[in-house]
Amino acid sequence: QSTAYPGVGRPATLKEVAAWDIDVRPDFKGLPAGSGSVAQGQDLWEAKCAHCHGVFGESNEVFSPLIGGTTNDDIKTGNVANLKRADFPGRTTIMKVATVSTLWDYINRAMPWTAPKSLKPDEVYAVTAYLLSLADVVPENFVLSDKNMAEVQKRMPNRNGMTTQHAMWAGKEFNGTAKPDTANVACMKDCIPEAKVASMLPDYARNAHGNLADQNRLVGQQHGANTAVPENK
Amino acid sequence: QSTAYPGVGRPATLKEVAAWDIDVRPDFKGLPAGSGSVAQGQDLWEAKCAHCHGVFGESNEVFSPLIGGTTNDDIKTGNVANLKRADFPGRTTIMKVATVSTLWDYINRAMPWTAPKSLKPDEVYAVTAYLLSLADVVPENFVLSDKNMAEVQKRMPNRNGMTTQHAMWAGKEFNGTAKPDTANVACMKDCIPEAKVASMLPDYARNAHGNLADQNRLVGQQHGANTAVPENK
Amino acid sequence: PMALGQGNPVPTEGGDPNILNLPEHATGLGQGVAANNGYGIPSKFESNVQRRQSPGLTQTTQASVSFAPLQSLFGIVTPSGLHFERHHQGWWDIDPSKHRFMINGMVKTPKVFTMDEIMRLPSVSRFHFIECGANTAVEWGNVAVPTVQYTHGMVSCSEFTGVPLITLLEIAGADFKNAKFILAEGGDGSSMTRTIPMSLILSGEVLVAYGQNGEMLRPENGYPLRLIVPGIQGVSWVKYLRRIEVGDMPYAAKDEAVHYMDLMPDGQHRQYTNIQECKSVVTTPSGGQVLLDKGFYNITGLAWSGRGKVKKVDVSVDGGRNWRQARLETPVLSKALTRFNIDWVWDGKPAIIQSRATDETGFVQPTYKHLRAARGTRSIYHNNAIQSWLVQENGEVKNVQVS
Amino acid sequence: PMALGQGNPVPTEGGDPNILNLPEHATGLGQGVAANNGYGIPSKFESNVQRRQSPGLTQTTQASVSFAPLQSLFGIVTPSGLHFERHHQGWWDIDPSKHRFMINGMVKTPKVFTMDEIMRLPSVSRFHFIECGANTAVEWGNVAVPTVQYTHGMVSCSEFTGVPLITLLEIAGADFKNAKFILAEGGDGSSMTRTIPMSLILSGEVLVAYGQNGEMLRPENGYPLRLIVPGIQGVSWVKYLRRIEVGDMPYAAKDEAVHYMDLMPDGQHRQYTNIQECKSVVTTPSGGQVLLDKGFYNITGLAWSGRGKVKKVDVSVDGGRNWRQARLETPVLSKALTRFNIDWVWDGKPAIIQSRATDETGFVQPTYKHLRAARGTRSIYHNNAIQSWLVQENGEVKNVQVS
Ligand code: HEC
Ligand code: HEC
Ligand SMILES: [Ca+2]
Ligand SMILES: [Ca+2]
Ligand SMILES: [Ca+2]
Ligand SMILES: [Ca+2]
Ligand SMILES: [Ca+2]
Ligand SMILES: [Ca+2]
Ligand SMILES: [Co+2]
Ligand SMILES: [Co+2]
Repeated sequence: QSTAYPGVGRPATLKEVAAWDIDVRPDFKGLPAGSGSVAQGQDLWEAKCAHCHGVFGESNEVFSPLIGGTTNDDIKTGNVANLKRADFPGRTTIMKVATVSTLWDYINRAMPWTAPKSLKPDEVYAVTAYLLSLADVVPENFVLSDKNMAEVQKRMPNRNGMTTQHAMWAGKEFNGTAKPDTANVACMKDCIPEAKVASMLPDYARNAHGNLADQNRLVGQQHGANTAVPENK
Repeated sequence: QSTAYPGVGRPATLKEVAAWDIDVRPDFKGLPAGSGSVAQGQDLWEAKCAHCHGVFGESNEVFSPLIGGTTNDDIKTGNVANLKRADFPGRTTIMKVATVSTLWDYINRAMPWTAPKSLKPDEVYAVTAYLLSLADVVPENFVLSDKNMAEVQKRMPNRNGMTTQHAMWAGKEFNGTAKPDTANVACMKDCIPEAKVASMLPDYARNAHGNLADQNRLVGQQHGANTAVPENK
Repeated sequence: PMALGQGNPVPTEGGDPNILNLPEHATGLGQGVAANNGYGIPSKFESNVQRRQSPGLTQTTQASVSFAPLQSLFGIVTPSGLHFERHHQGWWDIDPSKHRFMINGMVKTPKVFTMDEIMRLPSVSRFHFIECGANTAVEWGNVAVPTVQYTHGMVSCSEFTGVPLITLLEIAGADFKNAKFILAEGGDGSSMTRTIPMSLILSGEVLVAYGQNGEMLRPENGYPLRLIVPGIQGVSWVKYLRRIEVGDMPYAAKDEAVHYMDLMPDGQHRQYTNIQECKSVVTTPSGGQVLLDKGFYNITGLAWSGRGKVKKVDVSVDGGRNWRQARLETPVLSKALTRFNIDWVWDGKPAIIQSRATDETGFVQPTYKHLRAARGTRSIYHNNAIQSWLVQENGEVKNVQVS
Repeated sequence: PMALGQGNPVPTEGGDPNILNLPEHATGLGQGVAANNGYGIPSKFESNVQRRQSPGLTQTTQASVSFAPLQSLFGIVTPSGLHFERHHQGWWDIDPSKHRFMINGMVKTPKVFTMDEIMRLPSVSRFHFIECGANTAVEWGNVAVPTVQYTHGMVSCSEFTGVPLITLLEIAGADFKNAKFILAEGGDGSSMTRTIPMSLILSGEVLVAYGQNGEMLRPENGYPLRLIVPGIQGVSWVKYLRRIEVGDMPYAAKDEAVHYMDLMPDGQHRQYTNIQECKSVVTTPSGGQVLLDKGFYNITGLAWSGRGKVKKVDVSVDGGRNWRQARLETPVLSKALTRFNIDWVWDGKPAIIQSRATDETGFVQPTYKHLRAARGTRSIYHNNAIQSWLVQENGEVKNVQVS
């Protein structure tokens, strides 16, 4: 413990740490005692959450859907099958999240969006239980608590869906690989045959981002294209 | 002439160069033909200049005085004697300027302050003549013109007052010296006897620059001193 | 039609009226010093240079993004007023005299600091880029947006001033032997949390910063305190930083267990992907601009790498067939934007402009082909592919992808 | 009385209310992106950080100065809104599409350029300081002002982007053999003119710039075009640049033949003094501040040299008797500000803080004794003496000069 900086900082009190140390880890360190039922959760959800997320967590009006896209088979395998399908439209929260602690922690710290940190622990258990029940992770008569979170974790649909075997973590903590997964070379001459345009915006989208003439400086080596009028080809 | 940048820039026309190339050098290159008398200058001065600079160029209400502090002896020697006196209060324009072209050029490009470039060449000759007459550089019946500027230059009170023998010009054009005129050394230990405070602001000036508490950020390793109240010593 | 001719021809009266007729500003008295309460603002003629939302991208403005106008920026410093924004629960202007910073977890003594106290500690000032992990996300599959503001505008670069986090951890007596991760937590509604590897902190690079481009952080960027994690995606640069917890396992916070993970074709997500790999983009000419004329142009752009310094940038004007090495502006700094420039004489024919950066580890920025071969098209994050701009015969520049 | 004790003691309720009672920003929804027309501004809590006039220094606001608040700045970049100002006939916001730039004099073909055209040329981006030749002028004889804002606030540092002037002179076919000087001329009312040595231009360092800190120059700093003359006093950095004339003798313009000359004790003026010699100043702690407590402090400040890079900065806390070498923040760039930091534990006794910079030519910043011995006390310009700040027992810091 460094004493090189006299006069700077003071010990935090227990009360202070308790007020701010709210995180819950995947091993449930930090999870407060408490419980809440699916039914209680449904009431809370309808009062405090549904107008943004939809009654079944299906709405994408203010954010992407929370629930949908998982099956009972996923709950068995721990891998959400739809994540393999390139044609599956959208990815819900429950399709992606591997750790139930994440849901609890996040709802506890950040939801409802306009009144974060207003829920009591029992209420967080309850809405979490309700959300999980919508995805059939827990039955409709379930009471979620600190005691059974570890059991619920074992039913998370995408619990086996994560890998840390990649080169994109700046440290060795996960024993990932060090070698990047792309390996372009800095070729300088005749590197490819003629380049062909494979994708560009259709004409009808010309003005979809507003008039680009107004999104460029008045002077410069190039000016902005006037996209309010059709292109002069 | 570089042709490496096709499409960039075009030749300036004679008219364009004439419109902007207004500078007058110490060798009078750039000086347009024309003339103006001290009397004409006095009228112009009183109409367009005096309310800022004073009737005799003596005012320091909007700027430092233009005229004053030179003698007939200075006109002979070309060195303004008062510049040697540490106790002489203030330095006027005429005490400092060595080159009459400077006055003509500057009045022509920048005065009157609120309507720069509004004077015709003859008018610039006239007010310059008037200013010079105030300092007895020219007599009161003088008519200044492009023909006699070189003669007037020979009477400028501080015409010999300049030196380029220093190390503070970033080039060799003036054959100045390369060696700086101060030569501190980076001594690290016991460099001087005890340091004594030789100058500091008097207590009555404490709040002369406004309350310094309001001139520092609200947080920081130091805050601003509340100079609205006397110091708590 | 073809691009225009001489941009500034001589009018028939024998001269440009902008030269022959002296303007008001050459013949009048201007404004005084310290206008606008002593804090200057840009010219009124610069009002097109704004950070902007991408229409239709998000459903709210508080869980949203604004993109920096890269097409109009110079050098490597991003003006703080144009720095890209990414908020999850809106931004706040927090009273710094009431802001506190806490360290807890695997430390001898949990500690509390005021801003006054943090600003007393040994500070460092360093230039670093910050890039959102989702920058260029919409282009994984196809061209989706018209300009570099929308394709690449979630990157910015500032000079940050603050205290190395390691200094603060030392004061608290962190258990450097057993601790492997820290959790960084924000003080706003979202209380953003992110896991940071202890190895990065030990390098001294991670800062608890209050300064940005010479002044305090802007409210939108985390005033009064923000974690600076050079090379790492922006979501880890926790704003309104209120707490650091020292721990021994990752935290699986919402924005590392639901978002900011990269979906692979096999349905697995790469989790804890935090590095921003080497990337570059030409900013002018770029999509949505019009070249007014044939002739000489200065192709310019930005390059960066989360693994260190940019070593070189090559530019192609034929869609990647042939390349020339661009000039890098100095200073070239580690984990900072690097500005490149290269000459180009446009002959009026269609051209496809690309840039390709190589960093000091030897990593070469991938093509879309490389990237999709490794990761498919659905991973959302970390799209660092080579960008292509098509200069058409009519002078208009289009965002394209090439095969 | 003595300085205060612990800045943040534990209240009797067992915790800081700023921690125990969650603030509005932790429990509500904040503001959306791209507020304020897409151009962000500083926190409302930063309103004390302003550029300011020095009371009584000038008689008008348009022929005047505003000083940068160095006491509140970090790093080396000066926020453009706080950049010092020096105007002679007020500032203007000029329509860039109507601005023209002309080259004439000893050239094959006089030329006219639009802004569009200048921005097509090969550009460079570089960090440089700009210092008014009259910075610290009022302190030549005695202490005259209380804070570093007023003593040293006529220096700022930005990343400038523009075209090397030599490129433009080449386009016009300048007679590099016989030309020795150029005249730079502004387009505003004062049409500021200054003589610049051709040797500097040949070095490639002199720029015709439009960019400053990533965006266009601010109107107060010469929008849309300004001459950048690294190492040379600010008055040569002609704003609203409209014309360059190539010539073979100096022009004795008003601001080099009446002002910006250095009066020596013998009554002679040193004319054409343009270099800003090596200089430094501690910015915190500095005059007008109050140390709240004994204990650890980070002494920080700025150093610069018109002759190149800063090599080292030493700091004394005993008025120049003993010195310790400070840490220089990277990058250390030629003719740019360099930020230095050094640890200090204040024991509560009076202390006199000084900094002393040495540049790469080996030049050591002079004391007032050195400087006055060489130039007396009346030369107004180029005061680069070592600055002293007295930290009193009561924590207040005063501007002092020592013997
Ligand atoms: C006023 C609108 C609103 C209300 C009410 C609201 N939410 Fe949200 N919720 C959001 C938004 C917007 C987000 C995305 C925030 C972000 O971008 O990080 C979100 C995110 C979430 C997420 C994370 C989803 C993901 O994939 O990142 C969960 C879980 C959640 N909300 C649950 C709840 C619960 C439980 C409640 C009620 C107790 C609630 N929300 C009330 C708007 C709302
Ligand atoms: C509205 C006020 C005003 C008027 C009218 C005015 N001046 Fe000035 N003059 C100034 C100011 C202010 C300055 C200093 C400008 C600067 O800081 O560069 C100045 C500077 C000068 C200088 C240079 C002095 C020096 O030492 O730098 C001369 C010469 C001068 N004026 C002459 C004239 C003449 C001749 C006229 C009339 C044709 C005139 N002035 C009208 C305000 C005025
Ligand atoms: Ca915890
Ligand atoms: Ca159900
Ligand atoms: Ca042209
Ligand atoms: Ca001329
Ligand atoms: Ca007389
Ligand atoms: Ca203390
Ligand atoms: Co134009
Ligand atoms: Co305070």
